[in-house]
Amino acid sequence: MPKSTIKTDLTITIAGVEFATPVWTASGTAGVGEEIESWCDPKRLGAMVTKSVSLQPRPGHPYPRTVETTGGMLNAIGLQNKGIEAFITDELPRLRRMPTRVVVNIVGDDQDEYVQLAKRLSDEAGIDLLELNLSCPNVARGIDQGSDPMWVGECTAKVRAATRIPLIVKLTPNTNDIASLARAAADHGADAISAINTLVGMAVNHNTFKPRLANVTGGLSGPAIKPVALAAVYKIARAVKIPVIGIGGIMSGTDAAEFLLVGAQAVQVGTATFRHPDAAIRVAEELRDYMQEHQIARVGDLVGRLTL
Amino acid sequence: MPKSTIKTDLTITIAGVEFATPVWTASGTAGVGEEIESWCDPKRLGAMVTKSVSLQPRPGHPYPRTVETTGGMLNAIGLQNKGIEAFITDELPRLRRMPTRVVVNIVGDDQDEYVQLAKRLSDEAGIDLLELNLSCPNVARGIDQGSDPMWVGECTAKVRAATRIPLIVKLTPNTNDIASLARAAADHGADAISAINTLVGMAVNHNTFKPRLANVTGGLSGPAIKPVALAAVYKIARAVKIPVIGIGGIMSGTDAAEFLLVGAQAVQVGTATFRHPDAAIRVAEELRDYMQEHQIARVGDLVGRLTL
Amino acid sequence: MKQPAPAGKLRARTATLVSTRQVGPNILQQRFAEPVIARRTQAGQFVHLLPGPDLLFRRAFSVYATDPKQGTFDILYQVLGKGTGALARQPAGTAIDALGPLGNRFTPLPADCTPILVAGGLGMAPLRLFAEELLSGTSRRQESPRPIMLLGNRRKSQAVVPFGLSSKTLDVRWATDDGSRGFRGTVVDLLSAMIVAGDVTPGKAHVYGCGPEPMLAALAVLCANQRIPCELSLERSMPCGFGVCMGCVVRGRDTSGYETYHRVCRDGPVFNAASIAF
Amino acid sequence: MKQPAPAGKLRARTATLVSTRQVGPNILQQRFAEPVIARRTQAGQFVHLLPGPDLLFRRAFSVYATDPKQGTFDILYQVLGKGTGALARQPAGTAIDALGPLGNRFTPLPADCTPILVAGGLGMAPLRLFAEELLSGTSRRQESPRPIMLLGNRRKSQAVVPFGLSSKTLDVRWATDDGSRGFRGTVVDLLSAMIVAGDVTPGKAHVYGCGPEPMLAALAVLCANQRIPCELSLERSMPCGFGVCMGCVVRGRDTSGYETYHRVCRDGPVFNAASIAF
Ligand SMILES: Cc1cc2nc3c(=O)[nH]c(=O)nc-3n(C[C@H](O)[C@H](O)[C@H](O)COP(=O)(O)OP(=O)(O)OC[C@H]3O[C@@H](n4cnc5c(N)ncnc54)[C@H](O)[C@@H]3O)c2cc1C
Ligand SMILES: Cc1cc2nc3c(=O)[nH]c(=O)nc-3n(C[C@H](O)[C@H](O)[C@H](O)COP(=O)(O)OP(=O)(O)OC[C@H]3O[C@@H](n4cnc5c(N)ncnc54)[C@H](O)[C@@H]3O)c2cc1C
Ligand SMILES: Cc1cc2nc3c(=O)[nH]c(=O)nc-3n(C[C@H](O)[C@H](O)[C@H](O)COP(=O)(O)O)c2cc1C
Ligand SMILES: Cc1cc2nc3c(=O)[nH]c(=O)nc-3n(C[C@H](O)[C@H](O)[C@H](O)COP(=O)(O)O)c2cc1C
Ligand code: FES
Ligand code: FES
Repeated sequence: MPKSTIKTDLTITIAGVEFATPVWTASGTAGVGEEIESWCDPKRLGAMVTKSVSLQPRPGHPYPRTVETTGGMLNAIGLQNKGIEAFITDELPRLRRMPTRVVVNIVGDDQDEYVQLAKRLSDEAGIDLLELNLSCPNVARGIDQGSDPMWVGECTAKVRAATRIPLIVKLTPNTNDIASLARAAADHGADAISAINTLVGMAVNHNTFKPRLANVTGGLSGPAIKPVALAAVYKIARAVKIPVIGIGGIMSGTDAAEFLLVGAQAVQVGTATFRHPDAAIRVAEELRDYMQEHQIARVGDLVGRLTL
Repeated sequence: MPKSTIKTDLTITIAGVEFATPVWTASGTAGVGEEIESWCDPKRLGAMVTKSVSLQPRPGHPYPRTVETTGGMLNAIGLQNKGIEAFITDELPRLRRMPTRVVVNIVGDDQDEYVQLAKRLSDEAGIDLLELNLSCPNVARGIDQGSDPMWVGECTAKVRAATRIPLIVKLTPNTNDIASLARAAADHGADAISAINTLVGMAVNHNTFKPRLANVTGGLSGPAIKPVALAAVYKIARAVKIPVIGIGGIMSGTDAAEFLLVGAQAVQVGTATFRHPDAAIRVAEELRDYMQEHQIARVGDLVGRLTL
Repeated sequence: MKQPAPAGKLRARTATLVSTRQVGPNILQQRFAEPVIARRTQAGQFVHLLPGPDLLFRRAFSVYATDPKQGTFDILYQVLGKGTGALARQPAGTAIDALGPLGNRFTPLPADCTPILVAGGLGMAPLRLFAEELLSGTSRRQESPRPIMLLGNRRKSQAVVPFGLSSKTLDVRWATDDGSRGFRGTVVDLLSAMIVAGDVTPGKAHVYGCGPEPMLAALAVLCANQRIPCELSLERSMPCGFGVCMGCVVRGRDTSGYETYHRVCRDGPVFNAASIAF
Repeated sequence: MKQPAPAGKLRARTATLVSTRQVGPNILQQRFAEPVIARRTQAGQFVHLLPGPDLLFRRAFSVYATDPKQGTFDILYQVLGKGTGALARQPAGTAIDALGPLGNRFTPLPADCTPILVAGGLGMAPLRLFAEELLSGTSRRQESPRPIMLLGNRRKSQAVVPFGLSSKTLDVRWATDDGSRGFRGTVVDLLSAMIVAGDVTPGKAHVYGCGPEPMLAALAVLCANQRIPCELSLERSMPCGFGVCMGCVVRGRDTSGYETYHRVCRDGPVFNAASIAF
């Protein structure tokens, strides 16, 4: 491979916000910034996406909360978080000072909660984008709402009306038609779509006859789901005009490139961070190497380049 | 492990039909009997499920049709088959002579085609069950129909009226609510449910910028999807009273046991057969060992034994 | 008991496998060369190792011994599943990706207290390092009472002798379920018997425990009843090991007494027994 | 060209790795002990090997050589990805799960015809075994014309000399894209030149080809134009290798001339060139 023959540009712009690289952390896999900051230089992250924040504190599910599966993992964390007020007091000040883009991911039990969360965060400085987690499969009713295009459209519209912060709508793959969900969000004011969240799954201990997760079912993530995620992003990118952020099983720069090729403008790295705390930075560096190898100067030039 | 302290009984009965073991082959992964017969003694198979048969011959999709992914594989075979008449002339006579149960899997473009297929097969002897593939994600519209509970109910009812052969309805996991699909089938006369078929997925060659499947998207199977399959079977078994047949990533006897524990009465082995032609028989033998180890005499005693 | 914020950036390190010694049935002691981990680790902390390229997750191991001069650290484990299986197969010289030292440490205690280290099985690993710290005076003055180490195992055959400790300076006592080595019963039974016998004075003792959870729960109850301060090192399946996944939780109480989930990897692995709800 | 129905049951066999020899840049020849495969394999057939426990699928390899007396068979491959990488790393003595021999064989030809074996790169593997069959008379009478083998490679450095064949009985000619060994151009160009030069008489020749698909397509066109009967051995990604997955297809024509998909693993890998639609 020839050494740096071209100058590569990894910056991208989504909803008018510029990002240093298209590689972000994924919600729930990099905490709220504190822990990850010791392991990777925030300047080299495209964005830091926080763990989902809810209106009220949530204790989360009992242990065990995770299982390693073939090529992936299940999690049933149960959206443990301290609630929006503690988030604003304890976490946001530090996040705001981090030299990277900050995406705050919010989750509610109903549309009204999303609206309240968005309103509350609108009063605060230093939030570059909001990401609406409409897709967490671990909480009762979460699935049904997030896989109904009508509900997704309504929720997006209401949140849109409540805040001026750009909105990403994060979609569930537990549906027969993710493109319709994306269209509903785009038609009601979303600035970008992110996909996918985890697939509903389950594991059983055949010796004890017990589920391996205290919550019985959980969300499947990691390399095992990359094919599902790629198909989802491919379909969404052909269904909407707003940017798509690809998520699911990204472990390397070439994985990220594949998401860009099928139409994503940016990607989020989740499970990989558990293996390597600086995974998102590694992925960005490998993406740069890949661009060098293929003599692609601007990362945007990869987007949607898939040849059928 | 103590040697054969108890006598194990692997027979099960579904829709009045007795099966020597609860481990069957899965549609599309064991051909139409001929090839697999040289590699495994049919007497030791619970049942032989044929590749999907359609009314008209189907050429299938161009090559490449398969990709190995992390923990799994994608396929876009495109339901290649010679059509029902050639099936009846060329394949059925040999299938009929095989000393195992024969499940003929049928696929149609619309409800009427399923009805015609079922009628045509009703004239033939030697078919123990029909399996309705309502779920193949590779053919246009296949997904939408099979993930609509109303359509599934209607189709089941019409086929039910057209034949006396017991019916298995095979469901897609590309839905937000597989339990509703199962309920629709059960309420309209299905004798059993099988699940899951493959998840929609995609793979990209990041060097050539091309999809790795000629058909662009395909179906994900193998160990990677086992958690999704287990969750589906768990939900279905709690939603319906008819037997459930578990499918998805089963590679070993303990995998099979996990499906039985969450409520399946039988299982089908798919992708594993590509690795080991006699995988279904190995799985059955390992299941027997597992029953020995846990001192479980009748395989039916494992069904639904999950402790919450 | 929060770990102090690390000075400077943390990063993954490359630990080179130096040697593998079998020290019990299916039990291995492995030594790795990695100067920073060797120098920085304090008793109770763990390393998070990537046992091979095909595994998704790392596996956590308590640091069992360190040699800051040679720049090596040791771990002690039983070959159980995929992770330990892969580690066990690596030849000397293999470079292993390691995070560490992670987590907090056992807290040094008042000088006039007798430290009682209560280990169940391989829970001995971090306590051995703590014993060494106590004896070398890092955590304790020379004139303090002699530390006691109670080692519990199912059977004598499973009992691993702590590596490189002198029983002159350390009072080591054994317990086995079947009485095949030392006291017949669990280590918690042994401690209880010692209290009854007056060998241990509750007001003048500090207990440190590590081992299977039922044993720790019993130890916590005993210490609470006897009002002996008690620190426990816990184990959880750990996808990340550095606090971001929220997978490794244990139910407990926060400082105001509210029920909450602690992260074992970052809020622990060492906890005040009173803050855990078993 | 269907493989005759196997007498008796088929089953997976355990092939023991005997030796690994590097015979070119990243190119290995591996020998396995497995008497049944060694005895039964005919030129053109392949073995389907499970390179290691972590891979989902087997990998297919043409049988390159057999020694029925010693009970061994050889394969020849380039280390490319996961499967070949895993195989390459196995030490001698490793037991490899093998299916085989699978697929059909090159068809023995009329006695008065000159067999011309046209190999692109490692496509040489099955043709080497065929050459040996031809020379040993299994497929051909002693008085028949001397077989010709054309070996094409990019560069001289990549050219692997076929193992254990004598150039006395076999007319071996080389072609390289850059002319660094033998004819400058592809093997198909070489064959074309030989026809033009009158070295090959179309009516009295039979072509057997194996190599990259563009080369085979060119060979098929040349042979069709010259009316030389031609058999080609194809390669496909093969999930199963024994005909059940329908993954390994090639577009072609059935006996009535209808377009259809052949399965390379079971209807081939050797096909009459006329039955393939490149
Ligand atoms: C802070 C911390 C320190 C640790 N220190 C040590 C140590 O010093 N020595 C040591 O041997 N292990 C230690 N462990 C446990 C270790 O990380 C591995 O989980 C354990 O060795 C099994 O790994 P495996 O990959 O071989 O098993 P897996 O393939 O993950 O599982 C194999 C079998 O082991 C069981 N298992 C999984 N995790 C554990 C566990 N934590 N304890 C018991 N059984 C388990 C599984 O249920 C399964 O049946 C520690 C864990 C933590 C969190
Ligand atoms: C009937 C038959 C006979 C064969 N005989 C031989 C043989 O004698 N010697 C030999 O070296 N190989 C042979 N192959 C190919 C072999 O089976 C493997 O596919 C190939 O060696 C790559 O395997 P891998 O696991 O190392 O690569 P993978 O990890 O599967 O892939 C690594 C890279 O190789 C590419 N690749 C995958 N398959 C092939 C292929 N068939 N040809 C070229 N590139 C590929 C992939 O696109 C990828 O870029 C044969 C295949 C068939 C079907
Ligand atoms: C442990 C864990 C916790 C997660 N928590 C959240 C969350 O709080 N909110 C959310 O939107 N997604 C959450 N996710 C989903 C991820 O953000 C991501 O969409 C998914 O894991 C797929 O990406 P991956 O395969 O790279 O992990 C979580 C995932 C994991 C593994
Ligand atoms: C190559 C291939 C072809 C398949 N063809 C069919 C088919 O024709 N009809 C059908 O109902 N299911 C088909 N399936 C789905 C399987 O029967 C099964 O539901 C799925 O693969 C999940 O099981 P597994 O993980 O054990 O493979 C096919 C699967 C594969 C891998
Ligand atoms: S292991 Fe991830 S938070 Fe502790
Ligand atoms: S590889 Fe499966 S049919 Fe040929």
